Amino acid sequence: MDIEKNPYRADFPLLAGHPDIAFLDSAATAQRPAAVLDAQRRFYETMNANPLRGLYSLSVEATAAIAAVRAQVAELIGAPDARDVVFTRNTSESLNLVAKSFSPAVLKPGDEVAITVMEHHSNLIPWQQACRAAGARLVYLYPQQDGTLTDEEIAAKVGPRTKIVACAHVSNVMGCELPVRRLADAVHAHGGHLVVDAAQSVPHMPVDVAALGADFLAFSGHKALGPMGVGVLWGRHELLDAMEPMLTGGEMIDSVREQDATWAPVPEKFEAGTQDAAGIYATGAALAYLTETVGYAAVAEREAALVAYAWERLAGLGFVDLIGPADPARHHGVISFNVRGVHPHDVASILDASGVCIRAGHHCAQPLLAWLGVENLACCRASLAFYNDKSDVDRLVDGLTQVWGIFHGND
Amino acid sequence: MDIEKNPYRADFPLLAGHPDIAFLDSAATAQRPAAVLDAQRRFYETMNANPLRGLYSLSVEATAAIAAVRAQVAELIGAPDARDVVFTRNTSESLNLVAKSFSPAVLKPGDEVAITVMEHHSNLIPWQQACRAAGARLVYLYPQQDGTLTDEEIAAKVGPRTKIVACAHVSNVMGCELPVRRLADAVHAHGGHLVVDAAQSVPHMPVDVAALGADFLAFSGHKALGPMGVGVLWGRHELLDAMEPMLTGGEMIDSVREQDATWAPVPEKFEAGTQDAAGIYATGAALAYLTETVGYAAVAEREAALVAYAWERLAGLGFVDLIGPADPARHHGVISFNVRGVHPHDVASILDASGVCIRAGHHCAQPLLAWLGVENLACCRASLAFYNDKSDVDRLVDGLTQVWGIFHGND
Amino acid sequence: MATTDLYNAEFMDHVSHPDYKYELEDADCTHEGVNPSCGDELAFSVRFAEDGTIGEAAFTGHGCAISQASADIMSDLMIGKTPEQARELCALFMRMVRGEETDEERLEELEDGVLLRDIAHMPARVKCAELAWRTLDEMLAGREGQEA
Amino acid sequence: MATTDLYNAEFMDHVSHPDYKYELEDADCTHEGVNPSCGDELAFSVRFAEDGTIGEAAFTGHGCAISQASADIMSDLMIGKTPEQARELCALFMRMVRGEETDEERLEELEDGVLLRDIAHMPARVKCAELAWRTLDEMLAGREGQEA
Ligand SMILES: Cc1ncc(COP(=O)(O)O)c(C=O)c1O
Ligand SMILES: Cc1ncc(COP(=O)(O)O)c(C=O)c1O
Repeated sequence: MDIEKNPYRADFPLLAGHPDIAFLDSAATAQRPAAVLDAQRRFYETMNANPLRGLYSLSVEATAAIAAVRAQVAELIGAPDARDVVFTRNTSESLNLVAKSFSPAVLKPGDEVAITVMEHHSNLIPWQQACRAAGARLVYLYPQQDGTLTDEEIAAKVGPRTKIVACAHVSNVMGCELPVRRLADAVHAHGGHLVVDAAQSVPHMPVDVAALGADFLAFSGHKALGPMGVGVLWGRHELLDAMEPMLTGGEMIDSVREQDATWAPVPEKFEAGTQDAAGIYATGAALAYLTETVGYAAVAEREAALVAYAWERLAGLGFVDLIGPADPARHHGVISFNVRGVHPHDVASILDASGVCIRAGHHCAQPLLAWLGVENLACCRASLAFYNDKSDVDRLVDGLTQVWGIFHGND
Repeated sequence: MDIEKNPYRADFPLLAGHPDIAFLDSAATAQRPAAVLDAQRRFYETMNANPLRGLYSLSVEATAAIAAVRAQVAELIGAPDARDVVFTRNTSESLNLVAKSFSPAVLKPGDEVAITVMEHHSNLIPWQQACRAAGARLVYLYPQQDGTLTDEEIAAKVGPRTKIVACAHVSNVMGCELPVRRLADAVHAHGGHLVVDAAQSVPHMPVDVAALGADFLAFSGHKALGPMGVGVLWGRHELLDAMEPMLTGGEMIDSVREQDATWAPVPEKFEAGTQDAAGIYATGAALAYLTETVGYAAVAEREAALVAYAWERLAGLGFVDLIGPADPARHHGVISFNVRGVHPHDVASILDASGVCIRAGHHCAQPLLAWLGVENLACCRASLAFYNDKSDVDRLVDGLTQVWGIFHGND
Repeated sequence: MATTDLYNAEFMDHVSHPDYKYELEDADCTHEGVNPSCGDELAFSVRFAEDGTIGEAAFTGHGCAISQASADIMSDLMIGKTPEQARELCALFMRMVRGEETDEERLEELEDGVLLRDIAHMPARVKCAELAWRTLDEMLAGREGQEA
Repeated sequence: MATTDLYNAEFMDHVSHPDYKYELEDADCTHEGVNPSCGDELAFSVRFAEDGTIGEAAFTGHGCAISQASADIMSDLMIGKTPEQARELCALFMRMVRGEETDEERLEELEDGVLLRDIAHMPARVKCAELAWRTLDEMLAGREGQEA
C-alpha cells in the first residue's frame, strides 16, 4: 500500500482546497467528498419538497429518495427489512431513543444495564438516566489497560439480572474493536438485549447486525462521509414495533383526536416532524462513495498502513505516551496519546499553528480517562481516514517535535 | 405591487430550473435561494469540523459560525440573550422539548394545559402526552368558523388551573394569525406560561418574543428558506436554566462520572451530540436573505397581493369552498379550500399533472378538520410565498377548472 | 405525466356512475377497510353462488375517486370467480399498482383494472387504489381460515 | 497563525519557572477556580498589606500552559494594587482575550499580561487564559460583599 500517493484527496473539496491542512480528526467528523455535497444540493434543486405527505411529483420523488436510502442502509448493515431503519439526527439521538423508549419496557428495579467504561458519553449518560428512572443498576465492564475485554470480565458482569448490554463496536479513544459478538451471546443467554454503538466502526469496516448479534445498532452519517444532521437507529422489528415513540408530532401518526392519537408503523412512528430529507439523500451518496467508489477493503488496507506508519513514528519520538492496544493493527484509525508533561490542549494549539488538526480533551469519555488514570483527564487523539496520506503523519510528527522543543528545549 | 413580475424566481434554483412548476406548498417546506445552498456547501468546503470541542482553527471557525447564527436568531425574534436560542432539528422537536422538559416541573394532577383546536399535531400530541404523564387536563380553545378566537373563549378556557397555554402564531390551515398577546396576558394573569409555535409566522412576518409575551417560541428553518434539519427553540433564560435536558450525551455535559453527570449551561445542555453545523450556518444565510435581501416589508406586501388575487379568482370559480377568514388580508400565505364533491387527493393528483404543487390531506391538523366538519377530514391547501407570482395562481385556477371539468363536465 | 390520463372518461364513469355501490342485503360476508391517513373507508360485501363462486359483490363507503373507481372495477371483475381466482387477481392487481408486474398479457386478466395501471407512477396513491382489493383479500383469507 | 508566537520564550518562562506557584502560608483569602470542561484547577491566595493593597499573591493547581502562565503573570501584576485596581485589571484582561479591547496603550497596564493577547484569536482557549483572573475577581467581589 503506497501511502505517499493519495488518490482520494482530490475528491474532498476541503482537503483539495487546503493543501496546508493535515486533517487528523475524522473520528469527530469526516470530510465530505464532492459527490456528497453535490447530492445534497441536487436534492434542493430538483426534488425539494416535504416528503411523506405530498401528492405532487416533487414530494413523491423526495419520498422515494428517502426510501431508497433506507434500503441502502439496511443492505449496508445486513438488516433484513428496510422498515426497521429509523433516521435520527445523530448517534446520540439514536441511543437516547433506545434508552428512553425501549428501557422502560424491560427494566425493573434491581435489574442491571451493563456498559463498558470505554463508552462515549452518548452511550453512557442515557443509561445512567434510564437506570435512575427504573431503579436499575448501571454496571461497568472494565478492559485491560490495552482495551481487551476478557471473558472473565464479561462472565462477571453479564448475568441473569442484565437486561441490556450497550457497547461501542470500536472505541473512539482506544481505537480497538470490542468483542461485540461475545457480549451478544452473554446477554442473550440471559434473555437480555444488546445495543451496539457503531459510530466508530461504520466509517471503517463492514458492519452486520446479524453477525454482531445486535438487537439495536446506532451510527452517525457525518462520521461516514455524510452531511451533519443524519443518524441511524436500526432495531429488531418486533422490538421497535412494541416501543412508544420518543418524540411526537407531525408525520408519525395514524390518526389524532383531541384527547388521543395512534401511531404510524415503524419507522415513521419514530420520525416526528420534517426530516432532513436532503441530508438523508446525501447520506446515501456518502455510503455509496464509501462502500462502492472506495470500498471497505481499500479503506481497511490504507488505514492499516497509515496507522502502522504513524504508530511507528510516534513511538520513535520517545516523548509520546501511546494509549490503547500496543499492536497498531488493532487501531481502527484512532491513535490517542500524550506528550509527556505537556497539556493536550497546548499540544493541539501548537499543532494547529502548522495546520495539523487533532483533537485534545476528554473525547466525551471522561469515565474512561479517569479509569485510565490519564493526567488532567485529557489526551490527544489523531484519527486517520483513507483520505489521509503519509505527509499528514509526517506533519503530525514534525509538529510534536516542535511542541517538545517549546516545552523542553531548554531543559 | 406588480405580481406579474417576479424579481425573486431567478434566485431559487429549483424554480428557475423548473419553469413548468407552480410551487404552492411553501407552508410545508420552502424553496431555498442559491445563497443558502452556497452557504451550506461553503461550510463543508472551508470550515468543516465538529464544533465545540476542537482546538484547531477549522473547529474554532465552525464554533464561531454557529455562535453568529445564534446571535442572528436572537436578534430576529427580539430575544435579549443569544444563549437562550437552542438549536433543534425542527419545530416538532422544539415543542417536544418544552412538553417533556418544562411540563413536569409545572404540571400537577388537576392542572390544565390549554391549546387551540387549530394546532398542528406537533403542538398537540406532545401536550396530550405531557398531560397524561402529569394527570393534567388538556383543554381546547375553539375559534369561530373564520378562525377568530374570542375574548369570551379565552376567558372561559384560561383560568387559575391553566399552567401552560400553547398556540400557533399563524395557523397552517386557516392561515390567520392567532391572538397570541391576549393569550399571553390571560395565562400570565394566572401565573402560567405561554408556548408559541411560530413555524408559520417566521417565514412571513416579524416575530418578537417580548411583544408576543412568549415564554417559549419554536420555529423551523426549512419553512423560512433554510435547509431541512434545523429548528429553533427560544425560552426565557430562567426557565431553560431550570429545565432538565431531554437528550443526553456528548457536548452537553460539564462533567461525567460513572454514576452521574452534570450539565453544561444553556443552550449546550439541550444540544446532545454533533449538531448540523452546516445546516445552522446555512440557516443564517436563509434568514439574512429573508430579512435583508428581501425584507419582511416586501414579503408582506407581495404575499398580500398574491393572496388577494388568488382569493378573488378562487371565489370566482363558484365551485370552490374556501376555508378560514373571509378577508384575504387575514391569510398569511395560506389558502385552504375544497372543490365541491371532489376528494382533495384527486384534486392534488390532477393539478400535479400540470405541474401545480399543492398539498391535500389533513395537514397534520385532524382535530381541526374534524371540528370544522370537513368531509373526509381533508382539504386542499395552496400556500404562497414572495417568490410566487401571478402565473402560479393562474395555473392553479386553470388546474381547478380542469378538475371540475373532469368530475362534472358531463353533469 | 400521466395523471390526467388516469382520470379519463372510462375511469370517471366508474366514479360517477358506479354499478356496484349499494348495500347488499343478503350478503354472506362483509369486511371493512380503512386508510387511516387518507380517511378512506370502505365496506365490501359478497354473496356466494351455489357453485362457490362470487355471485354478487357490492361496496359502500367514501373516499377519493381512485379508491371508489377501484372498488367498482374490482366488483365487476370478481363476479363468477372462485375465491382462489379472486385472491390471485388481488395479488396481481397489487403487483401492478406497485410497478412489480408490467406484462401486458397477464394484466389483461384484470380487465378494467388496467385503467389503474398508472398508479405505479403515483406511489402516494397506491394505498387508495389497493384499498378495495386489500379488503376483499383479507375477507377471503379470513374465510379460508374459518373453513380450515 | 499566531499560536506558536504565543508559546514564546518569555511566555514559556512563566510556565516552566513560575515565580508565584507555591502554597501561601498566611493567606487572608483563598479562592478556587475550575474549568470543568478542561479539567484545569486553580487555587489563588492573597495576603493583604497594611495599606489594603495586595501584599503577596500565589497559586497552586494544574492545567494547561496558558492557564499556568496566565496565573503567574497575573500574580506578579497584582502585587501593590488595591482591590479596586485589581478588579479593573481583571476586567481589562478579560476584554483583551475576548478581543473587545485592542487599544495598545490601555493594554500596557497589563504588563506581561499582553503576552496573552493572541488568545483573542483562539476562542477555544479563552477560558484557560481567564481562569486565574476570573478566580481573583470572584474572590475580591466576595470580599466586597462581606465588607458591605
Ligand atoms: C404550525 C406548524 N407547527 C409545527 C409544524 C411542524 O414543523 P416541523 O415539521 O418542521 O417540525 C408545522 C409544519 O408542518 C406547522 O405548520
Ligand atoms: C463511539 C461514539 N459514540 C457516539 C458518538 C456520538 O456521535 P454523534 O455526536 O454523531 O451523536 C461518537 C462521536 O462523537 C462516538 O465516537
